[in-house]
Amino acid sequence: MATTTAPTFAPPVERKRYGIMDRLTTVDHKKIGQLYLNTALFFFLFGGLEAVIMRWQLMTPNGLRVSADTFNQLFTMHGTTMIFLAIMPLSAAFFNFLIPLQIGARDVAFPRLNAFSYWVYLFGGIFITLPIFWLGAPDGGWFAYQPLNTRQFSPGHNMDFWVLGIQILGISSLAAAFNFATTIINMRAPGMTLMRMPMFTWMSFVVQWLIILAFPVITIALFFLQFDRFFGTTFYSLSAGGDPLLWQHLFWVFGHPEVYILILPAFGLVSEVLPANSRKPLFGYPVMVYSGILIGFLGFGVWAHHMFAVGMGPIADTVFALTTMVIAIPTGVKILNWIFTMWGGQIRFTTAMKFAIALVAMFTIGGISGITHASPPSDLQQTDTYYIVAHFHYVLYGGSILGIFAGIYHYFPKVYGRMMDERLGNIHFWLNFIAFNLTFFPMHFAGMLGMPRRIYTYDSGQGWDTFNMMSSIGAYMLVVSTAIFVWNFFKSKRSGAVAPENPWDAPTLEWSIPSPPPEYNFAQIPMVTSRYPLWDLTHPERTAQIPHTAVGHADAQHRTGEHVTASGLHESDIAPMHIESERKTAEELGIPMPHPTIKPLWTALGIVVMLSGLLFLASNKVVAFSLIAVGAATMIYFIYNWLTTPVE
Amino acid sequence: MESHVAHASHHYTSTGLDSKKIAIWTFIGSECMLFASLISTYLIYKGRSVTGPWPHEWWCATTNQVAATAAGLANCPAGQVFKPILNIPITSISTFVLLCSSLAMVLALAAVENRNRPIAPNATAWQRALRNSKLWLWMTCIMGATFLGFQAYEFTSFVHEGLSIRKNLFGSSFFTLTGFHGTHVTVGVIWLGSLLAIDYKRGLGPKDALQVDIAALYWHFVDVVWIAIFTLIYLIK
Amino acid sequence: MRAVLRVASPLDSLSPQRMHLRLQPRQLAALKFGAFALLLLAGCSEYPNTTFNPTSEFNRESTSLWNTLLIWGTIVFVIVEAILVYTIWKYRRRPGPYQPDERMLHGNTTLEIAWTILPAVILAIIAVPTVRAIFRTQAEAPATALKIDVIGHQWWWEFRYPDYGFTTANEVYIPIGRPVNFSLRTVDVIHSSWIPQLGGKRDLVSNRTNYLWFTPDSADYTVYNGSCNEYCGASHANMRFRAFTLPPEEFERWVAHQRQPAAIQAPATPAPTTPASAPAAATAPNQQVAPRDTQATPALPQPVAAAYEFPRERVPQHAMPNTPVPPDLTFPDGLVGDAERGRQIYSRSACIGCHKINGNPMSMGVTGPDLTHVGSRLTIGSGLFPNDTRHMALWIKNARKMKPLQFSSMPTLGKGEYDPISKIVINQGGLSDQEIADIVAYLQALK
Amino acid sequence: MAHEPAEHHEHDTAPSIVAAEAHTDHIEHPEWPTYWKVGLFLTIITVVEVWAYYIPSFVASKLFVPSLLIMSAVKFATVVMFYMHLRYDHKLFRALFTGPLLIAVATLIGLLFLFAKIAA
Ligand code: HEA
Ligand code: HEA
Ligand code: CUA
Ligand SMILES: [Cu+2]
Repeated sequence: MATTTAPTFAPPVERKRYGIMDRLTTVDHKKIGQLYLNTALFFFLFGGLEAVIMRWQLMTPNGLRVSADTFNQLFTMHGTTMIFLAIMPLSAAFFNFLIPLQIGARDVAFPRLNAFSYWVYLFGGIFITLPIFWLGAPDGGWFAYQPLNTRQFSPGHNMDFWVLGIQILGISSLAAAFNFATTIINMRAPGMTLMRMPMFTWMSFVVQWLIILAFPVITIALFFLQFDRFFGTTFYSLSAGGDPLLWQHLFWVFGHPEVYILILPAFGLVSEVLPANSRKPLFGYPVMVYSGILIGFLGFGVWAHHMFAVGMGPIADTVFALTTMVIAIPTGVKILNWIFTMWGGQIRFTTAMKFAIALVAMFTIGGISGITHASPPSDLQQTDTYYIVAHFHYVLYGGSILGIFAGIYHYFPKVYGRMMDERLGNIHFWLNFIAFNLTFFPMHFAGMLGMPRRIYTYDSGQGWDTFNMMSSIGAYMLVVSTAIFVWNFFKSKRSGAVAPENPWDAPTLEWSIPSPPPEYNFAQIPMVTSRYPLWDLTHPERTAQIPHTAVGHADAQHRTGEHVTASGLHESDIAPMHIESERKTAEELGIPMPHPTIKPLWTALGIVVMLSGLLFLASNKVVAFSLIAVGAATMIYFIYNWLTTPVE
Repeated sequence: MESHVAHASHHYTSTGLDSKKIAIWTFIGSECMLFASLISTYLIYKGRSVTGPWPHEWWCATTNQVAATAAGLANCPAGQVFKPILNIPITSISTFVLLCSSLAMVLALAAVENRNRPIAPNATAWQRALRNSKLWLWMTCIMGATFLGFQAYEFTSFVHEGLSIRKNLFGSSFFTLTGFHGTHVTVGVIWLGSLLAIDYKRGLGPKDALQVDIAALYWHFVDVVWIAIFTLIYLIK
Repeated sequence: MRAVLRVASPLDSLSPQRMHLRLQPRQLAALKFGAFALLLLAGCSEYPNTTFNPTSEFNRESTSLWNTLLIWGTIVFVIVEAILVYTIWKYRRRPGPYQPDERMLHGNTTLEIAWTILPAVILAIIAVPTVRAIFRTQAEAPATALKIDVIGHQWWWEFRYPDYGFTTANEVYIPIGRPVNFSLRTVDVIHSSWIPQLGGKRDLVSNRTNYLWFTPDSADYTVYNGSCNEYCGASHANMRFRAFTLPPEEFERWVAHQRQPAAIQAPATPAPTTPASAPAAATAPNQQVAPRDTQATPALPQPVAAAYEFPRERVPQHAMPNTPVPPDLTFPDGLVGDAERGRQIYSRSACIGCHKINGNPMSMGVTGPDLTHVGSRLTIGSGLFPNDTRHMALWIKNARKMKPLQFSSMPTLGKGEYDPISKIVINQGGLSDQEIADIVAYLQALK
Repeated sequence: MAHEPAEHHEHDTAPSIVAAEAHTDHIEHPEWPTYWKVGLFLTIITVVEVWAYYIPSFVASKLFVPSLLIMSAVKFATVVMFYMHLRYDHKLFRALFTGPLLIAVATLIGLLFLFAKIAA
């Protein structure tokens, strides 16, 4: 049904396969995006599997299916995997694929740095995940409170993997963030003013800043822990008078912005899906932009709401309670603006649309439960219980994951040139929707009826049995629905209906070029004259009320002046807003493309090898130092090569 | 980050600015948070160590007494008295050196930017010197290295005075903070060194100004961080 | 016998309400909450750890806040979802021409301002009681408050009564109607104590001391379950405790008894694993205090109190643990131990290195739970197993297989048993089953 | 792009940075005459700071800490404005630096409050 409304443009082109070497050396943001997507989906399944094993253990009271030790590794790795290896990279997949297309660029600002980010992520992900296979995985919880994770109380290697792993993943996120922030500021097509950027690009822009400002803090907190564990410093040491709250504050200064890093990209995707399928512009675009910025900004002032039970005193509690509550306002604005985007439109219930609507409905629940523990005295009854687990799964799964599913169904045609199977999609959605609520809604009750989180076992007769049984059954259903999605994904990739440029009749630039886009994206960079350039061509009546300016032309004229030509952009490179159907190669069009290179991969590998040397510091100095030396040498050598060879 | 080979404004950009310069500024923004975390940690742990030595106070190892002056520890057995760790005169000098290196750095940049401007035949030696990018890059590197030398001296003498990174909270947070800054300076020196190499190889001209500018921004930032550290950690008791 | 009579007497089986009449007038307000509690009693037995049944002024604060939040949350939820559902229903795709609603096409300032203001108003409404409750719940504790030091250990709880100078483990007794002021510390990692029906959580933060106080004015004469809520390592899930709330004069009797040094009681009928099965007579009759070593304990009140044991019929089902014992662990039934022999064996074996028994000069350890009156306790292993001869024997023999532990905690003591942590079979210093039986007899006798 | 109703003109370019002039790569930076004055200024402040440190009475006084903070803030700002050219460069760079700096300082102050390093 999806293709029905879509005016089919060019005859579909078979998307060309590319080989392993091509994958290893690519600097094309679209291919890197796909790498991110596949890797992150794998890790999502992995994290989900860990979750399901937990649910299997908790299905009945006094369960004996997994040991305490295993369970502690499971929830630690489940949380870590889902947050750092699944959702963030899934968002990164969309940053990579969409941002350049949405702003009318031919690539990101630093293509090779982009590849580097991916490889660091991949190796970091493998590094932190491997130990679960010999049950030596991190076991300190995803926020690794101190002093529990100092050598004194966690002598094994488990948390070493966590400290180093998160450190590595931080490098990846930061490198990517500098890259995308620069790209969005600097690579926009003529006339693509900030207030014309698609909402996904906007939310991504905010997220890049959250990463740029939040990750350094966790980096430092991790360095302290790293130094404590490996070099015997005293930051979190009990005997030296270290203060466990230092870690908690540093972690949550990062941690809360982090949760908005997880949700805002999903918000962005939904803001793309809803207008396209309601055939209406996004309701109150400027407010959506400002509320996004506001959420990000306020996100830096609420961190201690994770610490209401540590005894910060009434004043701090009050301050953080109030700042936390304030965030409900911009978020609420978003929710209602989404609803009113659909109001008066003509809604087409594609699978993507269903997921988007589900996000609006489900995130609201999670948000409201969030408000209930924004109130410290009430939170004292909720913190560290399953009520919290319910809250954050409603925002993380009901928010981030549903939004990302919406994004995948919506953009699959653009990425792979084929439509996803809507029938299977429909089944996936409904099963997932029911299972999700069956899994996580009972957790509200379990929590308010006194069930602590992070317990591998609980006694019978505590009034929790029924709720846990429900959650577990729900989790099993989630496996089924997710499996259906996986099946759909691969099936459609292979044999889905061939996709036109713009199957959803959407308004933004990425839909004005073939699916999948050619390596250079835009043969001619379009001059943007409004927020919905494509609807200006296909449905003028929808955008009539929206400001249009000649800035596109003016700006382009200005650029095609002597200065720009000198800087390699010719008149022929810019053209009024248009639809590109035929695909030529970059050579035919004479568009310079960045050379593929393996250097970023080796650099990333060097870094990971170097850090993994620390693991042997205690046991075997020789191995330790040789690993560090080899890693460092590799890294330095390839960075040097990298910096001394031109991009194109 | 990206290639240093000059194709600065090769790409069409929406701001007309070069992406590398924007990137370095976002990076510097990030560094603000990095050093904010380090400095807050130092200040939070200030005065919370369970044993000495202390930054500004005298400490008696046997009685674990702390006093503002040596006189305060009159009853402390000889050899057990630890004097205040921080050495203001030395650090003041190294601070001054780092400040001067920033001056040298801007002059280096100016020299690169003006490389192609003809020098008046009657120009004084000083005016000619001002146009010599190598000279100023050298100056910057040397002063940076000098600063590092001072820091190396500082660290070793502190260790001799009984403050190691494992000794107490002060030791851990102090060495980590100043160590991070020192690492930044080291990276800066290497970076400037590579520019110097290019300058010798093919001479840095206006088309390289941007690269030098970026290195300079990094260098100055490391300098301003030290300005904050010097006041907050060394001077304020 | 007096003790037994009193325990059985109707006076004490009174519902909390009656007792309120003996409380200060300010407590009268609590009456209706007591009634509320009664109404919920059924619910309570079904949901023993519910947070919806406040039994202290502290919890009434948080519960009333919760109610406010729940009401407003529900209102918001209903409104938002209603608009959402209506919208997607009304504007679902229908055949026929489509012309977008002009007024709603790309935004509507008045509406957007409206739904910026409304949430702000709602938030203001919930912010006011929030702030008030924050300051109320963190006010100074009254001087009259009963002081209890809570000390967290991986993975058990130590409770000290500084006013009375004695220590218990994993079982805290609280007089109904009197403010209790907990000061919370930990000797290792962070823990968090929580008795859902009595008060909110407060973390036990390393290198810090936290405070939490409340008045269980409408608590029942019963046992509540408590738990550790901050992840603290392998046995975080097994770090449970019990809170006994009892009428003040009963509390005084318990205190008087706890202050006395341990004395071997006439062997009691083995503590039943199921409540209400044993008669209250479980407490030993005509118990005499050994006049020797009243050493550390402060002067005793007159008259010397009889051994006190919490009335079994008041121990609810949910307070009795059902943790399964690993099937491979065995202890020969019918092996009768001798308390006196047990005392000697205990006093010369590893036990004394960690445990303290007031009245046994050999047993001065401090790293493990205080065992002075261990015989009178309801559970062992930090609320994990019922305190009966069988479980205690199994525990002494194979603690490390009954609960995930660590090097520094309760070792495997059974001779020839495999220790899963040190990964060796215990021979030297290992105890035979008979020796264990004797020790159990001794400990069980320490009422 | 058919319609360009005049009334909408430039309606939405609020925080647009496209309007920026393109030739920013060649903006004029100051020269030696400015730079040596700045250097001198910085040196003087540093001298004053250290000097203040050695006056016990002043160190004891309430003014000590604030005055030192102000002095170093001035130094900080001077370097950033003149040596890092924020005074002359594109306004975008100013935003890119001051935004994060403010958040960083706010976080630092917040943490010091939370650890009772500043009287709350
Ligand atoms: C996607 C991630 C995400 C998001 C978006 C949020 C959003 C919010 N979170 Fe959540 N949170 C987490 C992820 C997230 N959280 C995680 C992972 C944890 C646990 C970490 C751990 O301990 O492991 C956590 C924990 C957590 C805590 C600590 C609980 C505890 O441990 O004791 C608190 C306390 O204040 C909190 C509050 C909030 C609030 C107020 C919001 C707000 O942003 C929500 C705002 C949205 C709405 C309110 C709904 C829409 C608004 C309207 C319809 C307008 C009208 C509404 C009102 C007037 C109420 N969260
Ligand atoms: C975005 C983040 C995210 C997501 C999506 C999820 C998804 C799920 N989570 Fe959770 N969770 C967290 C983030 C997330 N979680 C975090 C941060 C914590 C805190 C950790 C901590 O305390 O440290 C946590 C903790 C947590 C707990 C509490 C553990 C404890 O405190 O003891 C539980 C318990 O039930 C749970 C369950 C689940 C379940 C059932 C899912 C399900 O939705 C999973 C659904 C996914 C799948 C079912 C995929 C698997 C499918 C297959 C394997 C099919 C394979 C088929 C093919 C390969 C063809 N999670
Ligand atoms: Cu103690 Cu969890
Ligand atoms: Cu939060």
